Amino acid sequence: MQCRYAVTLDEIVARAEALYADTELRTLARWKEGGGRVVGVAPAYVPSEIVDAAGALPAHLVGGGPGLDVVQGDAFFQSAICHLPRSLVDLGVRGALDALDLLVVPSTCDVLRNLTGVWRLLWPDRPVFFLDLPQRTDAEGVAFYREQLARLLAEVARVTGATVSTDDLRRAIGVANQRRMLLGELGELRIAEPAHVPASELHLVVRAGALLPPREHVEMLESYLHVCRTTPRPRLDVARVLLRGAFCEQPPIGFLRTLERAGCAVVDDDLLLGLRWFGRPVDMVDEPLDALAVAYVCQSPPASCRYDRAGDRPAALVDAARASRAQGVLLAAPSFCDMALLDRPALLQALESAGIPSVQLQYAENSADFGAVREQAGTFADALRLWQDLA
Amino acid sequence: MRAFLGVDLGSTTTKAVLLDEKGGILGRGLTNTRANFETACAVARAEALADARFGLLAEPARSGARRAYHRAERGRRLEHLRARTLLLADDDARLQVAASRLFEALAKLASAEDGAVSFRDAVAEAAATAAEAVATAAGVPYERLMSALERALVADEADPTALDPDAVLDEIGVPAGERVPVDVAAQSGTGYGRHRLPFAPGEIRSEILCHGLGASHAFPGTRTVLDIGGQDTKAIQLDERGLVTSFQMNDRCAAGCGRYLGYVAEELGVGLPDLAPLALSAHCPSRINSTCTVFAGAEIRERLALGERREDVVAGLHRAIVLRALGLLARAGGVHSPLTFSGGVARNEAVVRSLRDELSRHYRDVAVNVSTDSIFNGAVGAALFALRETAAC
Amino acid sequence: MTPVQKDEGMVRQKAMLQAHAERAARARDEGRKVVYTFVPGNLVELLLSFDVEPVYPEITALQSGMRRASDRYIREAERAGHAEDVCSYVKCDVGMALAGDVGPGKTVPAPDLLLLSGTGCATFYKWFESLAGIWRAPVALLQVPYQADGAVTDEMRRYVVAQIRDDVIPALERLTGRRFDIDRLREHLRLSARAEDAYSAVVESARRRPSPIDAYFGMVFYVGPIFTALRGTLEAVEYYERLRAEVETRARAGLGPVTPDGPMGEQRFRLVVEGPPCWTAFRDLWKLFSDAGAVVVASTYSKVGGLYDTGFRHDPDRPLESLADYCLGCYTNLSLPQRLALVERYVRDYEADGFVVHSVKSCKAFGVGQPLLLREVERRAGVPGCFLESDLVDSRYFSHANVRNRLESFLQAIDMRRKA
Amino acid sequence: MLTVGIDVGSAAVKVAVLRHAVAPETAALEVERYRRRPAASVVTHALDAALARAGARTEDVAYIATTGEGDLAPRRHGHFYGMTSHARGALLLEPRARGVLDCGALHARAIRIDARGRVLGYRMTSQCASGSGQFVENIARYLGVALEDVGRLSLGSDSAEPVSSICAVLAETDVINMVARGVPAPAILRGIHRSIAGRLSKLLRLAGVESPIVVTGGMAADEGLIGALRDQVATGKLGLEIVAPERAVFAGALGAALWGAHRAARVQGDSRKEMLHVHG
Ligand SMILES: Nc1ncnc2c1ncn2[C@@H]1O[C@H](COP(=O)(O)OP(=O)(O)O)[C@@H](O)[C@H]1O
Ligand SMILES: Nc1ncnc2c1ncn2[C@@H]1O[C@H](COP(=O)(O)OP(=O)(O)O)[C@@H](O)[C@H]1O
Ligand code: SF4
Ligand code: SF4
Ligand code: SF4
Repeated sequence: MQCRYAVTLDEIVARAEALYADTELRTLARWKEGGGRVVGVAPAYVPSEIVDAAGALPAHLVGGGPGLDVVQGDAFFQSAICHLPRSLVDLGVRGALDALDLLVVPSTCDVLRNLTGVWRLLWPDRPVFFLDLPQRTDAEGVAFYREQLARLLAEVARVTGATVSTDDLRRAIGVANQRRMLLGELGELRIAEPAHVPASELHLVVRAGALLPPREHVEMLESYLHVCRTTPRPRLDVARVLLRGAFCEQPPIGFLRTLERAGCAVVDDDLLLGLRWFGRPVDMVDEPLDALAVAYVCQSPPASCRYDRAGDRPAALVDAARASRAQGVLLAAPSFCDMALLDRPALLQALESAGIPSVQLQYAENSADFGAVREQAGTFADALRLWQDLA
Repeated sequence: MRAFLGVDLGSTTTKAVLLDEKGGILGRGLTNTRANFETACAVARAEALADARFGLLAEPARSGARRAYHRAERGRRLEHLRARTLLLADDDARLQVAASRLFEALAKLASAEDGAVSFRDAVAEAAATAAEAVATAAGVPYERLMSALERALVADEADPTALDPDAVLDEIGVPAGERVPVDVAAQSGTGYGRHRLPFAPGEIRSEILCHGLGASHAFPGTRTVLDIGGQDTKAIQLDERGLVTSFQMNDRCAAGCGRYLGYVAEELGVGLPDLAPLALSAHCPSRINSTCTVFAGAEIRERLALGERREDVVAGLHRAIVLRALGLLARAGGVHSPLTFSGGVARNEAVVRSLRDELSRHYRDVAVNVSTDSIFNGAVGAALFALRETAAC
Repeated sequence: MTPVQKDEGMVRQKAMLQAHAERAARARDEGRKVVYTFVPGNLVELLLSFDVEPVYPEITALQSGMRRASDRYIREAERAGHAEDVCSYVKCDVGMALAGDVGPGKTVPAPDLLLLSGTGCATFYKWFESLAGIWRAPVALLQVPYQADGAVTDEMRRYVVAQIRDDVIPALERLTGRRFDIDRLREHLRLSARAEDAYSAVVESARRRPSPIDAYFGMVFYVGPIFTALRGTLEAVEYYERLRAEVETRARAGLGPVTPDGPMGEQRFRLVVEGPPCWTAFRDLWKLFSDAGAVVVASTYSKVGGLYDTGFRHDPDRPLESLADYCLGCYTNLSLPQRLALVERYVRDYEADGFVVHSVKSCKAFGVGQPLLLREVERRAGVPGCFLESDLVDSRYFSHANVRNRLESFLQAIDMRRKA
Repeated sequence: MLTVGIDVGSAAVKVAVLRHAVAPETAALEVERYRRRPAASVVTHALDAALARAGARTEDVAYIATTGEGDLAPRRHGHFYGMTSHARGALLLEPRARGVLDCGALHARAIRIDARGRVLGYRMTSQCASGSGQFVENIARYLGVALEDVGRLSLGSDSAEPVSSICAVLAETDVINMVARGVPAPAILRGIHRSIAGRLSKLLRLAGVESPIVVTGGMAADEGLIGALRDQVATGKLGLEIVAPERAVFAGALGAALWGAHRAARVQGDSRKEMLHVHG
């Protein structure tokens, strides 16, 4: 497979780190100056294929990261909530989001729901679309969501001035499926050989997709997969862990590097879940919006921001841990994130009865002091590795 | 001369101010609130009265009297402190030797002109450098000498006796005819401990209003007030008439307030006023965002151990204080020019500089007003209330 | 602490809710079913038509708060793995179940059905996931779409009506073994409308000077029946019609509300309040307001269970549609611009001197964006604002000195503006 | 075989030298507070002093293990994390231990362990300093009481002055006002111990720690705190047994030395790993 894109590992990682460091989102301004259209997408899941089909750049707003000194953003929110809305509004106040022709906010939680109101009060002239994702898993849920996808498509067409055909939608779904397939393969390689796909490096390359056109990100992932398969890396004496709870506000890269330095190799995670969301490709045969609607209602992962009527989210976590041969589970969630944190008792109970050790961490996207994380992750890795010898 | 008294009983320091009928400051008094509230109020009030009496004299008597009063007061308190420390150390001869040698080193304090820092902080700072050597020379554990001094300081702070200004004026020979009596026509109290002041309920005013009034008096046209005190921070918005429209307070967690700077100074073994020059000499401040006051010492030790330069760490700590204050200002509705920066921490030049830098980055051209009387801002506001009340009725 | 003083309306309301609670506790022994549901999106008329006993986990949690039992239950939930940062209502309710204080022989019965009406709060879904895990009871799901664009569309109403018809009603039929009787539902809706008329008159009485009621602390007692299990009953109609008369006589006599510490004196400040109260320090908080002569003339929390003062009434001629409109119209389901317009109207219509946001740490549904709401009201309605912070039922986050300090400064600032 | 454990704390460094014959016995224990000197030099000084007291040279030591801020040690073979070391050290000091309460200068950690010292679960204080040793140190210094006397004075007091605020700094202001009101120092200390013990017992319950519980870290030497903790958890249905062993402050260093021995024994087979010189 000939890679047309940057071939060496260092070039890929350097490109990804440059995009990670672009806290003021200059990439979006440059894309706009080049005549392109931009639609901002808030976490966790939005069918960004619709934006890609209209030829616009789906910019995944995953928050400010450690480089952003948020001051104005704190003015609109009380202190006891996660950091993501503060950095998004701070970016807005600084003009870093002027490039957006539209902002799409999914019904992930009450914080993002109210963010649409804050956005409207601060910037009445900038369109924002609230996507009320269905909590039902039946025909009525599909129908309600299908009507919203049609309205979203119309709104995206309006702000971009593009006419979107069924073929455009299918092509976009095809590219998204490719990305899902590549991320799946990288996931399997990491399970087989954790040293070949370090989680912090993989996170950087996946996060680059937040600001890249999907096609370009797919090429980057192809090259990265190829390089990971062919670059020998020393095997480390590490504990294999599964990370769960970081589907929305992302931990800073320093958090993930601290886990690795403390001896934890992350073999499976839900970081940037929204960029892939479905485990299997979205159907390409029937009408695209129908396909997206059915896929969401029937194939969505057991994420914390979706109502789990059947109550099988805990069992799914145990299965995922076993499938990735993880020795332990790291429940890491943003501080004050009701969605992720309220699942903890049920998840802990399931892990305990399955005999899988677990540890609970909290983070904020701008935290820079990882002393406590190092101690907890280090003790967890010690507990797994030292007792491996004695078992 | 009719004067109006304002007392701001802060959590860290108690400030007293006497204003004349036109609102000009006649006299100032500053002491640590560590003494109990009634004593703190009495000592600050006495100091302000003496300062006002001397202020009304013509030069050279005015500065001569102030210097003499200050030296006499310091000498008196040092002597009492020395006696108390020796009394507390009477069970151990070597500790007695160490204590008396320590007070020889502290003697220079009597003539020092550091009016900005209270007596307790001046003694603590001088002892921090001298005590180690004196203790080891006398073969006594450093901690035991310091604890004897601390216990003596606690007793000293509870002693309300103040020097009689007339005794000082007699001593430097100012004829009775030239002395102008000062009588307090009305008084008003505010601050953290205002409900425990020996004042009538009608004479008690909220901190927010006093700081608002004091700021717009010192700098007419002030629209935003930032007050960083010993353990709380206030952000106040004023309208064009100087009336309070909204405010935000951060009084649940003392992180990033004056006491934090106190811990930093203690950890580095320097005095509070020395922090600013150290921070200003840095060229790349470290990135610090946990400003828990109690952890300040540990944070510094960790950063220094990692090889960061002292001035960069201290500069980083100052910037962390400003970022925390900016967050509060943003929650209070942002910053509207001109901003008046008040409270004890406003005396720290490095915090003022860092505040100006950060404001220019986040808000366009904001004028920042800081006065040497910034720590008295609350007390001035309270005195203005007393002045307006008497003028009104 | 002197014994709590109450006016007649509060005393009668307590007796009504007490009787209902006892009936619910006896339900299992008497062969009746218990259904858990939420105050926002409360389909009580439908439940009455099936003769089931509604129980509200939010009410259970706030009552534990007022009885100072919530801290123990919260620690019990935290022992099971709940984080300190999450909503204290959920921890209090779940903790109570874990502590074994819910179910047979206890004052709060276990549920036979969980009617999850997801109205205006995503945490509700998490709450019911926990309860489903504890009780293994069947769930009826009603997802109420959010009025992000500030309006109810046909698409939204159709979705809610379809779920009532195809999920909630069949679940109630399976639960009770009875057929859905639309005429009984219409009868209850008719009674609801009458109670809502009388209730709205009581709400409007706060326009008077002095206000005969406190629209926040006092209103918490008056909304008991209409927010919970009694709306749609004749008992509720009689309650509110008598309450209207009592309030009318008090207004004519120029009397203010009765606070736990006695009738209120001079009303020096008329305030509008946004946000839920702090239940663990409810009496202290009210005393801080009333001692300073501050009466609340309008509040948004008293609209959580339904917005009647904008003219909405349950309509027997459009049973399912009007139930859907009721859910879609609850306060926390409104967009922030709608909430701002409502508060602005309250400040104007009730001639308020100031606006207080009581921001509770737990609640993201209310809380996110409140500081912006405060400043917009200050700017548009031209009254000073005050931002108080505490929590619903976790007493660790209520600091009396802190709240008093801020409230005192705020009220003195209003005084200063009046004199200028 | 000789192994060394270096516990680089935030207030003091603790060093333990163990001689492993039939059972591990302690050859030397050294503790030194930094008190404003650069930590790295104090660590080196303490290590040399411990080796001298054990009559050994660096080359004789099979494994030097660090814990805490291990990077500051001049040389080491490996590192073990805080809770792993304190758990193993606690088991050495009290073989029946099922729980460990590590109370250091800046943190408090309630750790659940199994019979062999494996960490099963834990709960830590958040970054807030209100229950830490540093807090007690500040209060003691302000009251003019030496740290060693804090425990005795507190136990001796028949009354305890309640401390209201959660924040350590605001609590200090409370203490200042107590002194101003003439409340005796022992009553203040007992009040502080009671408030810290309250927080520690909540931590123990949250972590589901079982009895007996070994208190490790410097605070174990504070019999006032231990007394207050026993009042809270030893009585009633909870009935947890609190053990405060003599050498509790060395638990981290002892644990690291023991784990060092375990690693050294495992490494004995292949060639000995060369000494990791941490820094210059
Ligand atoms: N000369 C100085 N340089 C730097 N900081 C100072 C100076 N003087 C006082 N401070 C700081 O000001 C704080 C006290 O300010 P103040 O406004 O009196 O507090 P409060 O009003 O809460 O008592 C002290 O904690 C100290 O850190
Ligand atoms: N004799 C003592 N009495 C009371 N407290 C003590 C005593 N010795 C040490 N401490 C407390 O123990 C703390 C230091 O414990 P340590 O385990 O060394 O912490 P770390 O490992 O984090 O440096 C100090 O903050 C002090 O409060
Ligand atoms: S991090 Fe959690 S609370 Fe914050 S926006 Fe995302 S889902 Fe909502
Ligand atoms: S977040 Fe607010 S509305 Fe939702 S359950 Fe908690 S208190 Fe109730
Ligand atoms: S973080 Fe530090 S300053 Fe803030 S409340 Fe806690 S102890 Fe106090």
